[in-house]
This record gives sequence, structure tokens and C-alpha cells, in this order.
Amino acid sequence: MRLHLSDQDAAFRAQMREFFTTQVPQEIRVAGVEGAEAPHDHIVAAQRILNAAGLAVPSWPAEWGGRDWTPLQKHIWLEELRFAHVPQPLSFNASMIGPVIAAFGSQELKERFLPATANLDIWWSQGFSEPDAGSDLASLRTTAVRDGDDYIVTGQKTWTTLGQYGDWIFTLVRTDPHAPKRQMGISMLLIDMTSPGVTVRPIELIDGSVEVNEVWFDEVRVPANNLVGEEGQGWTYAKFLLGNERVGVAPVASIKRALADAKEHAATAGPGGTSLLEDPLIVARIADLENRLLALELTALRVVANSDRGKPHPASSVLKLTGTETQQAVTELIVDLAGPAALSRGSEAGVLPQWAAHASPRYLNMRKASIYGGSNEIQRTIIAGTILGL
Amino acid sequence: MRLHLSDQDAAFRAQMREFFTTQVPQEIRVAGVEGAEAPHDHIVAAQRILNAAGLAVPSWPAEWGGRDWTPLQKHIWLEELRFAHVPQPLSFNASMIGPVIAAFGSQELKERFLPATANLDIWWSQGFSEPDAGSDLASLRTTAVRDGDDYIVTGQKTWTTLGQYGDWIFTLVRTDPHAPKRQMGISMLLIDMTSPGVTVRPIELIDGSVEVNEVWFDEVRVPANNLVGEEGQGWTYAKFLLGNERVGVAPVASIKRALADAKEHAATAGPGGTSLLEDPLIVARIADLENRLLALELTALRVVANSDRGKPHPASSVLKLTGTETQQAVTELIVDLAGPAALSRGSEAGVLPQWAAHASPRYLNMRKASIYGGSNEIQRTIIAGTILGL
Amino acid sequence: MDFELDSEQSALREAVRDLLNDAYPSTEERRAAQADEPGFSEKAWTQLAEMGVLGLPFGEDVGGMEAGPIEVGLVAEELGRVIAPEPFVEAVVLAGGLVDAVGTDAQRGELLPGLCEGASVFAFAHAEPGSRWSPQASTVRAERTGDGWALTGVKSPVVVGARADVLVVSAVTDAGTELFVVRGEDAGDMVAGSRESFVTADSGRAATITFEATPAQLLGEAGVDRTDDIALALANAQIASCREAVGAMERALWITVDYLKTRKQFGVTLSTFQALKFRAADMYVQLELARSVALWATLVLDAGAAGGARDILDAASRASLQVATSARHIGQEAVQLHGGIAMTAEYSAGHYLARMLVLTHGFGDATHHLGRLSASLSDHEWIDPLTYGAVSA
Amino acid sequence: MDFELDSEQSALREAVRDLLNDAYPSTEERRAAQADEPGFSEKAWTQLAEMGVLGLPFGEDVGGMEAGPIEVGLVAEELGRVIAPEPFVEAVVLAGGLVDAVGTDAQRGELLPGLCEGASVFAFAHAEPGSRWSPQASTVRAERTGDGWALTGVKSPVVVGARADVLVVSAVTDAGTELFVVRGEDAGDMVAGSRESFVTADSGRAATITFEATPAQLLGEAGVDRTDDIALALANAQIASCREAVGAMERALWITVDYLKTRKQFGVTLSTFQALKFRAADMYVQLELARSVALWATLVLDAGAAGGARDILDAASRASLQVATSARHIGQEAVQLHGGIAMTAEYSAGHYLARMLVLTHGFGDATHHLGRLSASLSDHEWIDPLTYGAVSA
Repeated sequence: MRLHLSDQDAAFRAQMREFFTTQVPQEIRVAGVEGAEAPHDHIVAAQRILNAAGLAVPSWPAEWGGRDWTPLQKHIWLEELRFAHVPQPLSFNASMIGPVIAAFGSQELKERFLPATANLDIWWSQGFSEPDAGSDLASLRTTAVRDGDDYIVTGQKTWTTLGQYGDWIFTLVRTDPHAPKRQMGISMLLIDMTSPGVTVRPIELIDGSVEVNEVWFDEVRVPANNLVGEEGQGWTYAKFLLGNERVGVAPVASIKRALADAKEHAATAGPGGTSLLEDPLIVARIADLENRLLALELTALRVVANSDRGKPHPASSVLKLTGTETQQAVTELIVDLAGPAALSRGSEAGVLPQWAAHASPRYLNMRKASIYGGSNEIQRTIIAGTILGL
Repeated sequence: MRLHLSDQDAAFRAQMREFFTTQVPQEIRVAGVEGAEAPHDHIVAAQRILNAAGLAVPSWPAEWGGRDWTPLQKHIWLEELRFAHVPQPLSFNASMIGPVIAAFGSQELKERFLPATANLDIWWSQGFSEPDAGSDLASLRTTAVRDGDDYIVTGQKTWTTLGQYGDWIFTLVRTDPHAPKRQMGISMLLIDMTSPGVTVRPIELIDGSVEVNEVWFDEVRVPANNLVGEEGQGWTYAKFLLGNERVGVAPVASIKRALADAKEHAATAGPGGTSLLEDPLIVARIADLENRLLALELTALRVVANSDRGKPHPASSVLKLTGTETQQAVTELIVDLAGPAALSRGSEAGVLPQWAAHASPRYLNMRKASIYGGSNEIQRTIIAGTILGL
Repeated sequence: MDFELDSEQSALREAVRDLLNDAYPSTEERRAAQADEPGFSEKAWTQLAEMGVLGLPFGEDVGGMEAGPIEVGLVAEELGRVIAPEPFVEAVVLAGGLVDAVGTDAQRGELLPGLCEGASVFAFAHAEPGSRWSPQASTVRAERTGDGWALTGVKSPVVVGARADVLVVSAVTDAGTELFVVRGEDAGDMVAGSRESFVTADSGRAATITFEATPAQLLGEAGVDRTDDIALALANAQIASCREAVGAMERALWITVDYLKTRKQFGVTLSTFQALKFRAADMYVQLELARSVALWATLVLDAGAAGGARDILDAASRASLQVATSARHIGQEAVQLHGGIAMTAEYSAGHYLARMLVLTHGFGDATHHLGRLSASLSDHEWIDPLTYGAVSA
Repeated sequence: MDFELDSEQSALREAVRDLLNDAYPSTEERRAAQADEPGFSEKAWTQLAEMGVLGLPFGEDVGGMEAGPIEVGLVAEELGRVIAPEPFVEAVVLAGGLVDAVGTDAQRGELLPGLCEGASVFAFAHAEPGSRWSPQASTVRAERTGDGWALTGVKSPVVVGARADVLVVSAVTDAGTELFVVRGEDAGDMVAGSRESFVTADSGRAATITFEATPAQLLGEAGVDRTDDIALALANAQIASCREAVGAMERALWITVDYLKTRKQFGVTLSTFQALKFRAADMYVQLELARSVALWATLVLDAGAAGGARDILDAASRASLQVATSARHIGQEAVQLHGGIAMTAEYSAGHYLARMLVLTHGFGDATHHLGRLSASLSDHEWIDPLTYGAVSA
């Protein structure tokens, strides 16, 4: 057991910090400071800078731009990136479809898609969820019927995050409606979103933002060579894709930055610019959150340290659950720090501080964290079943 | 809608407060101040004083000592009694078997038992729970087999609170093992605990106290005229008995007294007799608990006010749940106020304040509150099912 | 002690409920009403006026109904049930209440009839950037100009501040904090200064109002510090706001229960999952606790004449602490138990969360009120809710 | 950064685990050990000494093993797993640690070998009635008597204070707080004054010790205020205590999980109830969070030489806050999910709750440590756990 980083890892950390804070322009990083999601063009610009430096897709195979880093180094890379407010490489590209194509795609698919995916020349969207499925992904109803060299795809996807920017979409479709188990008839298909018959409709969220979309496929003709791997194996690839990330499950550094910013804001958020850090109840809330975050970070580090030995650490299931709860608690804190200004929905009225004006929409938006990507109820089911054997 | 008590009820309240604080000797009331359960002889003495004044069993029919009070008056009576630290009339007598005998017993049973029950000349114990039943009361296995004018009772009961003092025990026994539904073969039988074959074994609890007991019946011969009401109707009587109390479900005044005492203790519990009420986190905890208790009290008052109209108020199910949680939270607070003295188990070492020395055993003991008498899980099931229709 | 409505009050509740159910049968109508300025339905506002609701707390001499906090509270609760965007609490209870309490008879007679009739919308311009629920003004100043006054400074956020034609404004004077009235020429303009409307977290509207030597009329007698009047008016509005939140909580719970009963996942309805049922039960517990304290605070207001302001401010903080705690719990659980659909603006659950956020934040959040109650902890040995508002025994 | 034990450490853990599993295969043996004075098993104490456990943190010159916080922590965690009543943390880590840190070489050589061999039991007599986890003495005073010292005043509670034959006592002197050693003539008596043993909430033993001009030997050099030494020793013990609590939490969780799997109610095992499963999952989350911070605090201690006492005290408070929160949650849920049986002394779950209460209370409760962390909140922008105990960058 040893607390400190090895000299090598400490140097790696310094190098990452140096790169992110000096090589990524300030105007790209600063938008995040006030708590809003990074805008589309910042995400693209940041990923291209990272990719040029070989820092966009470190988890991929080396021949496609990956780095032979240890899990701890990947963790450090991601946490330093987040802490510097650099927009994270688009997860649909870097963490989802990229690794799947690299692992299961044909050589042709790899050459066609991986470089453009790493460089965010293609903006990928995810077409998994369907309107009535919720957490029950395998009940999907979008069909792909083989017709010569094509599939004809018909159906509807929803919760397609940032789908309004999508160039391509990776989808789960039902190719065999008669498969003995419903997981078996599913395939993974890559679809050009400019194809005739594809319609994208943005869904307005409760904070007034547009982040997710519905995507309709009306007899969309898709070349069969856009199939990933084998027909009927889509469920396997999807599980690989969703279980791929051991590192970064909980956005520790993002929460840490948000909490540090909140503390800084609190120092002048009192009447007449006085400090709210004179209020012992507010101080205790922040101190308590710092400690919860510390526990989360250390648990993430334990999971990372253990991944070194090749087996996933059982505590990894804790990270999503605790990570979202901590993240949400910080947004609640910021709403309360904002005081009367929390009535705002982030408008540019000018006289209210930006962080305060954005506090409520951010809080409302972050309620999604415990729902999307495997709800906290699903996480508890996994812990009870997989770890406790209940 | 009106906040204040009517003049009549206000006078009633003053009268009760006057009686409890002047007619019940201080030495009986003071024992409760330090947070321990009232001793056996105090309970007996208090109930006899109350009974002599017609204040022991107000909910019974008037001919057996009851009073024609409104639900609000009964509430006031109980809360003033608790707030004055008067040991409450033994619930097994006053709230449980007394009303059952009055409602379902023969005239002979009434005359034989009710006056002695009201005056605590008989100390009743409850024989419902069995070792493997838990919350599933109807699975009981103690049998009563008819033999001439007697029943022969064999089996085991457990969790018999204060059974070590019991003169008589009211039991649920299975008289018909072949009944089509297991609830139907159950009868209620009154058993003299001095009968041959009755054995009582005290169970030590985690706080070192002895409060509950196991009771064995080894072919105990019980006269058949000790049967309450009709054979096979025991489940109905038990439900009547357990659902009898609309008033007093949550011991609001006891919690209020404990919290007020805690606040008083806190004022000198700091180093060198200084006040812990200088510590804003402790102050906030107490203020928060006072408000939770207020919400509980007002909810209890709403339930009482509504009982006036004859239908049970749906919010009554909330009282047990919130009452036990609040009660337990106060014991947690007191443990923390006690500081290092909380290591004690209530011993009479002398140099530690009694309230502080008793803090931990009290805390441990009160964990029972959310388990006994319908666990909080059962309460949630009732709320979800009965009120929400889930 | 009695928690039941009398028959007139019940009739009022039914009438208001019917009106609001007609106005807002679904989320769609509410979204439509909030889509454009002023962020609520002028038609519903007029209907409420016609029913007498906008004049409830005022005397018959100014066109009001001479009713009390109980009637005000039940209206607020009904508004909360459908999360109606009409600014009843802000315009009538708060701004109107201040005019009624502080204004001269002439001012009351001049201003309040318009409010009662629905012709006028009031707003209380009080919060300032950086202020935190203080009853005092701090940066907006009033200066004498000949026989009148002029205001300078920024107020924000002011709920319905752009739409209002009567602004009640707090400002610093030599006497402390005094109150002023600024009337728009029409609904859109002031004589001097500017108003900028923005969308609020619950899709309503508030404004940033900049006064630049804006002519204003002093409300009431000159030279009187109005801090206590403002504190009492805020407490009044806060209690009504708590009732509005209780109405919203109740609906949010039942919407969630209905969803659990009908929504299928993994082949069964969600209501078969015990963990979800238990969480719905906990929501119910939180609702009933909040309802109890909010009703009680209404009764303390109702009994308030004898007991004075201190009990009312205390009761308002007590209600706010419980209601804020319950509302956050219920709002968040309503969204979580629904899942993704509740994140969308097309569905109602998220709007309930957003509305409850605003309702439990406009007059101080839970931490704020816990701090206030902490400060007075040593004033009492215990709390006896039945003696509030009475002459101390 | 590495959270794994090396092979020697793993071997130590296995050996300690085997010893303790033999000593306490069930609740019955533990109850028997606690039934009479001194409240723990002298036999197990001797066995731990034979294994070298009681000398772990001390130098070889005094018969110790020259091991560090990592070894101490893993032993504490094993003791916690079976909630063994042996006073390893109090006697070895705390009282022994003070003698080691503050005592002269002569004193170390005189006292510590007996502790390492198991012949001697140490206690730290520090808490005073009314004191609240301060590193200073306040009412017990030491006076010079010729060439020695005499102590007067009351210490309580002193864990294993009646059994201990070497008492390390804090007392007020002109220098501030100094440390003294009082040795019993034999296990039962002191030269002057009295010790009264009482049962603790976890069925162990503590004592009230009354000093009446009791002769005492000064520990270490004269005239040095020992407040910082005491604070550091308390932090050491506190971190070990956190590890002990983590061991207890882990077992409490698994006992509960086993119960849910086997106990039948309403005709099915409790594990079929989703609400109970989810609560077990939440217990696991609390366990892992507590384990992470407690392990980290051990590592901060281990790295401590470079970073100094402040980081260690801070880490101890951070660990204590999380561990106290988790332990209360897990302990209470373990009892609740068991139901009535857990309230009985014959069953283990309640003992785990009681033991965790004591473990998370002896060195300050959650509110106390949250208060400490609040006081230093503005000292840092954020927390970087990997740079603790290092020379500040």
C-alpha cells in the first residue's frame, strides 16, 4: 500500500495538466466554468486538438490512435482533462462506437470510420433506447429487413443525446423477430443520418434546453456492409459498449471543479458581496460535500488501481450511484447559494451572476444523471445481485 | 378551520395538566426524566392513582370506567400525561385486552376481569408473536386442543414485553388446524401465568436490559370459559385490538419532553459546563428536530380532529412511521450530546450525568421502535396499498 | 382546534378548482400560456377576478371580499395543484397586501379596486442582485424631488415585473426602508428606467427593473421604516406559497402513483416493484407532514391579530423548512420514479419539480429558514403549536 | 498509489484472522469473554502478544516489530470483523503510542516490553467528565512533590481503566498539558485513589479513576506541553478505530445479507423483497465509501513523516466523518432488516451496532468532525487526496 503516485505517474500527471491548461485555448475551457454544457463547436475543436496530440482516444488499440497506458494513467488523463474544463472527447465516438468497431468491425469498417471517429469528423449519435422501453432495452421494436444488399430500417429511437448534431447513428435493430430469446434477434447497424427517411425531432427538456432527440426511420435503406460484426450479435456488442468504460464512471474532477467554483462563488454571494462562508450551515454543507466527494474519488482510485490486475473491482458499481448523487447534491447546493437569483433560467439579464442565473436549469438538467445510462435503481439491482448475491 | 382549542377543551387541558403534575407524586414522575423506562412499581402506582380519579381507561365503555370524551380530549389526556412524565397506563391492560373483553367478552368475563384490569390488579402480558413468525402473525403454531371443559395449550410465544411481571396473558392460539384459511382457525384465550406448564424466560436485549420474554406452554390446562368471544374468531379480535388505538400512535409528548430535556442538558454539556448551544451544527440539529416533531404533532392533531367525524384519517398511517423515526433521531442526538460519556451503559459510576450515561443504552433500546408493533416496512406497505392503491 | 373548511370555503374551493381545471386541463395548455409574455393567461386572470379571488383579502370598501388567510390559502393550494402560472401570491397577497397594509385610504381606494377587478397586475420589486431574502432594501435609493420622490437602482428578480402596471418598490431613505409605488404608463412602459423580462426556472416571467431617477409615489405616511411591514407581508406570501407547494406536491405524488400503476417495464407494471412502492409511500409521508405545518401556519396567520408578528414570522419559517424539505423530496422522486420521460417539457412531472423549486425558494430556502429557527432556539423550552398567535399565557 | 497489501502483510492478516476466528467463532464466545472483568479474553490477549501483534508499531529495541500504520490498520480491521473486545487500539496504538512518542529511552525500555509481551495492559486516562475530545487536560492537575509528581482529579471514561497496570494520564501543569505514568501495584490497585469499573455500551469495560494526590512519574522531558503529541496519538488511534469499524461494517453487512437469503416470511425468503435488497445495496455503498477513506487515512499516516501532523489530523477527521456516517447507517439497517431478533443479546447484529457506536464515538462523533472540517474549509480550494502527507507543492 502506498499513498503517493510513482514518480512516473506524477510526471505523467504534470504533463497532462500542462497540456490541457496551455494547449487548449482558454475560450474553449471557460464556457464550462459557469456550469453549462459545452457547446457543439467547443467539443469539436477540443477533440481535434486532443487528437492531433494523440490524446483523444487513448483506450483504443494503438494502431488506431490508442495509447498503451495503465488504467491509472487513463484515469489521470481523464480527470485532469475534466478538471481543466476541457470538453471531453465525445463519448459516442471515443468510448462507444469507436471501441466496438475496433473490436468487432471488419477491416473495411475500421479504415472507413475509425480515423474520422477519433477526429470527430463524424459526429456519432446513439440509437438504442425506444419510446416504451425505458430501462428494458431488449424490448426494442425497430426492425431491419434484409433486401438484397441493403437493410430496410423502420422504427423509432428516442433519448438520442445531441442527435441534432449527428452525422451518423449506431443503432440496435431487430433483424430476426422470431429468435428464441429476444436478445438474440438484435443486430448493430451504422446509419448515415442524411439518408432519406431519417427524421430527427428535438425534445425540449424541463430546463428549456434541447439535448435529446427522437429519431424516426421510415423505410430507410442501409447498405448491409454497414452491419457491425455479425447479424444477431448486436446485444453482445451493446453490452461490450456499455460495459467498456471502467474508468471515468463517476465524473469526479468535474464535480470537484463545480464544488470548488461554488465555494469561490459563496465567498462573495452574500448581501453586498459579503461571504456566505460566514454561515455555519452553508459551510457545513460544503465541508460535508467535499468529504463525500473525497470518498467517491478514493473509491474510483481503488477501482482503477485494481483494474491493473485485469479483473473489474466490485466497488465499480458504487461509482455511478454515488457519482450521480454527489453531482446532484452539488447542483442543489449551488441553487441555494444563488439565493433569489435561482429564479432565473439562465437568461442573460446581465445583472445576476452567470453561475447564479444558471443554477436552477443546471439543477433541473442534472436530475437526468440518475436516470440515464442505467438508472440508480438498475445500479442497486446490480449491486444486490452481482455483489451481494441477493 | 380554527387554531386554538375551544374554551372547553382548553379548560380540560388545564385540568389534566393540574392533575398530573400535582396528584401524581414527583418521585414516580421523575424517573422518566433521565430517559429510562418507568420501573414496574411506578407503573402500578401511577395507574392506581389515575384509576381512582377515573383517568386510567377513558376509552373504555362508561360502565367499566370509560369517559365519554371526544378524540381530541383523549389526545389531550394522553399527551399531558406523557408530557408530565406520568407512566402511561399499561397498554396491555388499558388499550389492548380491556377493550377486547369489553367489546367481545361475556358478562362473566367482563365482571371478572375489567375492574382488576383497569386498576392493574392484574398485570396482563401479550402472547401473540412466535419465534419464526416475525411480521407474519397468522403463521402462529401454538395449539389449544379442547379437552372437556378445558383447552390444553402447547407452544411458544416470544417478544412478550414485560412478561416477567405478568399475572395473566392473553394469547392467540390455533384451535382448528384444518381451517380453510390459516386466519380462521385462531382463537383468543386468557391464561393464568401461574398455571402449571407455563415457563417465562427473560431475553436479554442489546442494551443489557430485560424487557421481553419467551413464554412456553407445555400442556397447560386452561378453562374453556377463559375463551374470549367465539372460538375461531381470535384473528378478528386481534385485528380489533391492534387497530383499536387511533389516538397516541406516535408518542409526541414523550418525544417533546425528551427533546426539551436534551436541549436543557446541551446548555451545560460543553467542556467545563459550557453550553453546546454555542455550536451552530448542534443548534441546527435540535432546531430541525423540533420542526420535525412539530410536523408530527400537527399531523397527529389532524388525525384526531378528523376522527371526530367517525372515519379514520388516512394520515394516521404516517404517525407510526414518522413517530418512530423522530423518536430514534432524538436518541441519536442525545448520544452525540453525551460526548465521551456515551461510552457508558447507564452504570451508576456517579461522575457522569445520568442522562449522558443512559444515552447509548436508550439509543440501542429505541431501535426496537421501528420493528415492534408493525415494522416500518409494514407501515410503508399499508400506506402504499391502502392509501395509494399500489 | 379544527382543520376543516366550512361550507362557504368548500364552495370557494370547488369553484376555483373547476375554473383551473378548465383553464389547465393538461400540461399543453399550461405550456401555451407560458409560451409568450406575460407568462400566464390573461383570460384566467380575468376569470379569477370575476370570481372575486383577486379581491379575497381586501375590504369591501375597495371592491374586495373581506376574506382571510384560510380562503387565500385554499386558493393557493388549488393553483398549486395544476401549477397554474397566475401570480396570485405575488400580485395579490404580497404586493396587494402591502398596499392594503401600508397605503393611505386614498391610495388603497385608488389602487386596489383595479387589482380586485383584474384590470391591474401588481408586482413587488424588492429583491436586489445579491440580496438574500432580507426585509430591507439595500442598494435602491429614494430621493425627494420637490413634492415627490425619485428612485434609483436595480431590482431583480421581480416576478411578473414587466407585465405589472403597479410596482410596489422598496427603497432606502433616511427613515430606513420605505415603500413606493411606480405606475406604468401602460402595461409596458415606465416614465423612466427600463424593465427587462426573462424566463424563470418554472417557465414563468420575472424582470430586472432599472430605476433611473424614476418618479415614484410614497406609499403610506412619510418617515416610517417599513421593514416590519415588509417582513410580515413576506411571511404572508410565504405561507400562501407553502400552500401552493402543498397543492403541487399532492398532484406530483398522484401523477407518479398513476404512472407506476400503468407503466409497464420488463413485462409488468412498475407498481409491482416493492422498492418503488415504498418510495411512493415515503412521498406520501412527506406530503402529509408538509400539509400539516402549512395548514397550521395558515391558522396562525388567521389567529394572528392577538399574537403579533413574531409568531407569524416563526410559523412561516417552520412551514417553509418542512415544505422545502418535502417538496424537494417529492419533486425529485416524482422525476426519478418516472424516469426519462419526466425530463421532457412535454410531460408534467418535471414542471412540478421546477415549480416547487421556485415556490420554496422565493421566500428563503430550507437552509435559510433553518438558520432563522436556530437563532431563536433558546427562546423556548418546547413548541406548543396550539398557543401560537395567542396572547402569551 | 497502491491499495494492495504485500505478501508479508497478507500473511499477517491471515494469521490474525485465524487467531480471532478461533477465539470468537460466534457471539456466544464473545459474550462469555465480556461477562466478567476485565471484559476481554486474557488468553486472546496473550495469543496476540505471541504473534507479535501487541508490539507491531514499536521498535525492535523494546521488543516490538517495527511495523507501521498499514500493519496496525489491518489488525484493527480484523478485530472489527469479529468485534473482538481486546483493547488493541486503546492499549497499544494509543497509550503505548504515547509512551513510545513522548517517553524517554529509559521509560520506553522500562514500559514497552511488557506491553509487547502481553504482560502489561496500558490505558490512556484522558477524558474527563464533561470533556469533549479535546487534546488537552482540563480538571486533572499535576503538582510537584519533592522530586516527583502527584495527580489529583477524576478521569472518566477510561477504556480498560480498571484492568490496566500502566496508566498514561494527561494532567494540567504550568507547561500546559503534560503526560504522566501511574502504575498499579498489581492489576487491581493504585498507590492512592480509586478505580471503579463499569460496563460500556458495547459490553466492554471502562473505569472512572479518581486520583487523590496519587504519585505519578512524568513521561518524557519536563516542561513540555504535550497537546500536539496527544492530538497526534488520538488521530493515530482514531484512524485505527475507523479501520476497526470498517471490519465491523463489512461483517454486519454480510450477516444481514445471509439473513435475508435464509429467513422466510410470508412463505418466501426475505431476499425476494426488492425494497430490502435495495437497502442492502445501499449498505454496501456505504461500506465501500467508508473503506476507501479509512484506507486512505492509513496511507496518509504511513506517508506522514514528510507532511506533518496537520495532514494527519485532517485525514483522521475526514475518515471519522465518513466512517461514523456509514457505520450508523449500516448498523441501524442491519438491525432493522433483521427485525426483532437483532434486538437480543443472543444474536450478533445488535452487538455490531453497539460496537460501531463506541468505535465512532470514542474519538469524536460525526458532528464533531464535521465542525472541525468546517473550520478549515477556506484553507483549500479543493482536496487532492494524493498529495496529503507530502511536502506541499
